[in-house]
Amino acid sequence: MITYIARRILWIIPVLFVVSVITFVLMHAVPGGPWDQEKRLPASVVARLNQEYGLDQPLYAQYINWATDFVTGDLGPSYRFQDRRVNDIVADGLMTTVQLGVMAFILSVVVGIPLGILAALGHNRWPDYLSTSLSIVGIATPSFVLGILLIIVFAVNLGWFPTGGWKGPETWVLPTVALAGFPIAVIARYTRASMLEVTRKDYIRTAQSKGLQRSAVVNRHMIRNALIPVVTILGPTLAFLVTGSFIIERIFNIPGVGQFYLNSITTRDYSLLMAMTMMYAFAVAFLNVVVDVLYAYIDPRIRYS
Amino acid sequence: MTATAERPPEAHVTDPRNIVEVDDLKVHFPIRSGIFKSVQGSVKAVDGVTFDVRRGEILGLVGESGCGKSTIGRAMIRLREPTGGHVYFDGTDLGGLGNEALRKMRRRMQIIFQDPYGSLDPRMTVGSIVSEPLDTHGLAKGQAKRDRVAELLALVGLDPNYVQRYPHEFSGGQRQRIGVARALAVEPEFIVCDEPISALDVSIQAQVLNLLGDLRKRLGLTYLFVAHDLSVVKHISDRVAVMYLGKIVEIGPPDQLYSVPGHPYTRALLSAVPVPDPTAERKRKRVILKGDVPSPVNPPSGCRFHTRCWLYERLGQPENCRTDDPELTVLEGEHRAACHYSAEAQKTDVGVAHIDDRPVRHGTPDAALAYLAAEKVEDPAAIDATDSARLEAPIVVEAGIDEEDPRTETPTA
Amino acid sequence: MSAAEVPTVIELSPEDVRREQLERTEVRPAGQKADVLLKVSGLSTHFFTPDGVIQAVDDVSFELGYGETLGLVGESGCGKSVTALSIARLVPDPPGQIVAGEIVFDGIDVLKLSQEDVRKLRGSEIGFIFQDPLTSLNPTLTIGYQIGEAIREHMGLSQKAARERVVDLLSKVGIPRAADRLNDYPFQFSGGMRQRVMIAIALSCDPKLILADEPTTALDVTIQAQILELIAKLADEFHTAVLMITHDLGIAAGMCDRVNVMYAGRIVETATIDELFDDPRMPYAWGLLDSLPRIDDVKGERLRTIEGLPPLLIKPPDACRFHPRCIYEREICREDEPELTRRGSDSHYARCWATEPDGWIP
Amino acid sequence: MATISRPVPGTLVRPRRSAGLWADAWSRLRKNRLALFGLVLVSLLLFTGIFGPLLAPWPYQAQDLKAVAAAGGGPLPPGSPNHILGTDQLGRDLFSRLLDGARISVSVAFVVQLVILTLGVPIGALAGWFGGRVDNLLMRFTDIIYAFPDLLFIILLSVAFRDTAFGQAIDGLLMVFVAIGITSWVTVARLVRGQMLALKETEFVEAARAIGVKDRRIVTRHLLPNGMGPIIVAITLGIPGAILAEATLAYIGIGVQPPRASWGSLIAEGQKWIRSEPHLVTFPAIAIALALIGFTFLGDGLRDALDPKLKGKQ
Repeated sequence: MITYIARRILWIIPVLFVVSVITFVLMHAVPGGPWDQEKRLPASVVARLNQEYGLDQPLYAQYINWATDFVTGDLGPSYRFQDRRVNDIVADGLMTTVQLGVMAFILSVVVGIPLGILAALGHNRWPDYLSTSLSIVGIATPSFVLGILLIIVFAVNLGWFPTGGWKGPETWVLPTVALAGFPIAVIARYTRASMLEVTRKDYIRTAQSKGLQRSAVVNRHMIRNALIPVVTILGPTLAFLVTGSFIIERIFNIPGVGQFYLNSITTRDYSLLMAMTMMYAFAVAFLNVVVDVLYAYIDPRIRYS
Repeated sequence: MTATAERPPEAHVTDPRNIVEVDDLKVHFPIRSGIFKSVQGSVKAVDGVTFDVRRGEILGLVGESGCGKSTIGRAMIRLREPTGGHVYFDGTDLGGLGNEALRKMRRRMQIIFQDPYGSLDPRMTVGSIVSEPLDTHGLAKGQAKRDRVAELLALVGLDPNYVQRYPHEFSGGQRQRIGVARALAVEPEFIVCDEPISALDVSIQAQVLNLLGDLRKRLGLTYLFVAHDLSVVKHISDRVAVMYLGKIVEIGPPDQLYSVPGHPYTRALLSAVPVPDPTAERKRKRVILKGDVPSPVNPPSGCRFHTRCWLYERLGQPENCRTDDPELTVLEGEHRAACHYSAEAQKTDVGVAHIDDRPVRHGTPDAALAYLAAEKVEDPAAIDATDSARLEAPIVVEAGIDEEDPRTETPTA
Repeated sequence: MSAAEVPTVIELSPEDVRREQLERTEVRPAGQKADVLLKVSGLSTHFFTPDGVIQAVDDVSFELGYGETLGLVGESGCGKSVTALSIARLVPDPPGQIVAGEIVFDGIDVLKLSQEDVRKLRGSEIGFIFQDPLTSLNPTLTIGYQIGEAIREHMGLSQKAARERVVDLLSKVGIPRAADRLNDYPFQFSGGMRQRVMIAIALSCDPKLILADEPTTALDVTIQAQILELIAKLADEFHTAVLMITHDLGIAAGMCDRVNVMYAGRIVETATIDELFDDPRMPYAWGLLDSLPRIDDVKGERLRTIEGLPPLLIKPPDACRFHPRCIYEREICREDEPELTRRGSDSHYARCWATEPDGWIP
Repeated sequence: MATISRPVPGTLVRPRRSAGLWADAWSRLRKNRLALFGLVLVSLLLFTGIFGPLLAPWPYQAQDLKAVAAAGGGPLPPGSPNHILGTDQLGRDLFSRLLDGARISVSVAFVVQLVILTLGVPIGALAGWFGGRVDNLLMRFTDIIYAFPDLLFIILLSVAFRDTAFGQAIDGLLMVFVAIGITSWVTVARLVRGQMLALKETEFVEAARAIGVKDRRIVTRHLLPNGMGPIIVAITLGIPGAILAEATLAYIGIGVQPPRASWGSLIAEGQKWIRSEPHLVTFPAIAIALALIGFTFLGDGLRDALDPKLKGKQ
């Protein structure tokens, strides 16, 4: 088990390396640079800036410079916001984005899994239909649409929540719900299917043959086994929450890091873009490891092999 | 064979009476684990096995699951690559054949599988399944191919009108017949029957067993009959080999092997088989082996059976059982066993006692047989490959392979 | 019992009504009442599928005495497993439903019990051993937990006492170092050991009856011998009755006192084990016995087989269900279904026109 | 012609003649009402995507300025004369623009799945068939692609390449399609690989090898047809993701450029008018929802209909 975790964690390093190389090369391969802005700068100025930021060096040297800095924790200067370091920009928004992601994740698990379980237990009766309808709505509504709808109904019409910002619990509700809508639906559907699958297993018949109460059969025998496959989709769910949050940040005017990503691409803010990409890639890779470890924790067959 | 010409001549001299010779065959499967997925050991599925299969015989191969019997069967027709040793088919070292030569060789050796569900492609019609070997080796085309497919289906006792149907429309026994027809399509000389009846129901097992016996008589086939059921193997085989943990521990003609087994494992197996006879069941002397079969990754030292051997215990745990791996040695004639104490094993009556006083054969009572004879009702046991009248009676093949019938274009379309 | 007393979903045909009117007491000799642990009469369990009604078990009656081992023998799909599941009312519903019959277990009419009362019966009075010990054990719970579960549920023992009982059971079923293995998971055991765990679960509350559904089919012969011996030994020790469901006549011969042979949802012959083997009275039973290759066979002999396939239970054959495969059949076999009638002794009954006293095969 | 055994009396297991597994699957699908509903929605989408311009009362970019001016300068509400679903503030007919959006969504569905098929199926098949090092390499590569946050990678690709020669040679929209395809083929490659690995071990493939069937024929004749079901399901269920990704990108202004209309960009434009003219958001949102529901239901239905677990058992 420990070798397994070690292997998975070690594997993140080459993944990040390849991701960084690909992004770095892609970014530099395309025309344009950080200095191409509304007004054209004189060539001499561009040359001076390039020299100052080391952009006149060969690509591999630039990469090595960047990588050395990255490993030591220096994300470099921002090209766009010339008075700020990328570290500061990231530090400002990161916690907000993480908080949004974590809250949405908890919400999708806490709502999605019980919804799926209820649907399976009330198979082909009203709990099933209710839960299935809810998840259809969740799947069919893109997060930006859900965000807009939530703002219109609950912020504008009902006035229960503010339309945006990130200044306290009442501002957190709508963005979290908007971000969690889709994952809730996916998790609920998956849990339902998994529960129905488990219902047909031989060991459930064994549990029934022992004369256990229905609640014991459901709680101890069905749910735990049904959740094993559900854990596998938590990885993609987390990835969705991580990458999907920027659009919610945009709609709700949340000062997270997501907004910088799009900007950094269009403005060729190399160091900021690299920092953002690495952060996202690390988050996705690391969360996948966490999910796999969780998987092993739930399923003893993996834990012990 | 051109492929063999490229290789240095082999020291091995083959006996023309043998169709297959297996020489010190080993098949190991690597196990990978750890941080870098390195090879940590290997499952020694087959670990140094030597035997021959004579032309025209049925060699039964018995053993419990995981003993390597199916792996041997597959390695003998090179569906598994051996880790060591050689398989000579009609004098040719199969290991030395290139792809094309091996492909050609496949016309001469075939396999029938255990699982009647998994061994037929669910997306192909029966016609395409049976004609695939014909296409592969260019044996027949057009009408000739359709005739041949119909003939093969009739041969295994299936209605030739079923060519357009899919495997899932058939029962297990019928599917197994389709598998037999496919194997027979290339007119092979040697067939590996890998537990061909163990997935079938009792009454169907007998049908397929009879079919295999009849076909062998009629077509002069040679079988390696792999099974875990000792009674089935005894019923059909000319010689029987018993496997334990990757090794052959005893081999010989069934009369000797079943009445005076020279290996304590064979005796234990015999004593474990439930006999459909309450009197014999009550009388028999049994040994019940302790524990499970050890892992083929780290087989026990010396004799592999000594960890579970009742004779080893009875003889006071002799040291050479733990240190020396016994070779197959001749007991009498063709009967060989790999046990240091086979003489002691043969002296006991463990496991075989029930055979002695069995004069009665249960089943259809005499009155019923007399009734059948008087009424001239066909008795299923009377149908035989040697029944010439039956052999000559043609099967009337109706629509389905008729050229003029619009419903049937090429079955392989 | 009249048709009105049982929850029927299908309408009874005149033929069914006629069958209902037959006296059940004739089927079984009188005077065994006190010893009868389980009495199944006229049990019919059907599955209502989109393709039609599968009559998996149809009008099955038998009795099982205290401490007796009764065999239920037949090929796959003949309804033997469904019979066992019906006794504990474990037939999956939907699509399965017990549509008729009466099951009296230890004086209790099982089919009249509430769900809650049947639950209390299961595990405590009736234990189950299933065919595949790998899939029948929960992969994510320790075996100690899985054995202890029923004990805590039914016997109300303390955590500690329950644990002791589990260790005791595990050593009884022959698991070495039982106390150390409580926290192991099923996948850490071999097939034979898993089946021992299943037996421990079945025995955990000293049941009066164990329903063993092909308990050794998934195991190797040497392991099968271990398990069969264990079941026989423990059944004796605990004075537990066993309903042994198997397709293997050899196992029945070695384990059972009496046997019921099932075909296409019906019991076609019931006899003591010796009667069945020495003087079977039903062509299907002859065929089964004939088609077994035997260790004492003369080599090269053809086996006498039963031709054809077992029927689909969506539309079983009319009259005698075996007649399409029977080489002894006559017109009456196609027209009228024979009853289980007495042959030779009080314990031997068969369902066949040909072997009736006035039949064409004496 | 000689025979040994007589044809086995007794019936086939299935009394009715069936025309093969595809026909079986179709008959199962037909019984599934949700799947049929999905099929209807998908057909509707395909139809409007292909024949949209013929059905549209107006060209998608045409501005009915007179009508807008008459209505006071704002968007027309639904039910206006000549504009069944109303117009935007530039007087462009919403219904016609939705039809254009359908065309874009259909193209996403097709182009992306085409990329996935051409990349994912062969690569997965190769890895599964050859195993060993090829397989290892591919699997490590897919691990890396998995680690790319896909939506961001799509943005990076489509924005970064917008200004290159390649990006200008092809439509910006096509660039988005290709980018979505590049990030999503790995799922199918993994699936195909898994299918291959499983099928390679089946006895019917072993039987084919024993007969001497050539590798290429085994792949085309046995492996691919049998692996087809799950691939079709994965592709169908992958389409909603692609449509959603395109709509999301269009919403933030990447990909489709005005005056063309994607459902995502329609929502972005309509958002400004949401208080007075909510239909500018709700109609495109309903269109997206129907498309997503259609493919999801159809995919679910296909999965049930093609589920190999139901096969072989009665």
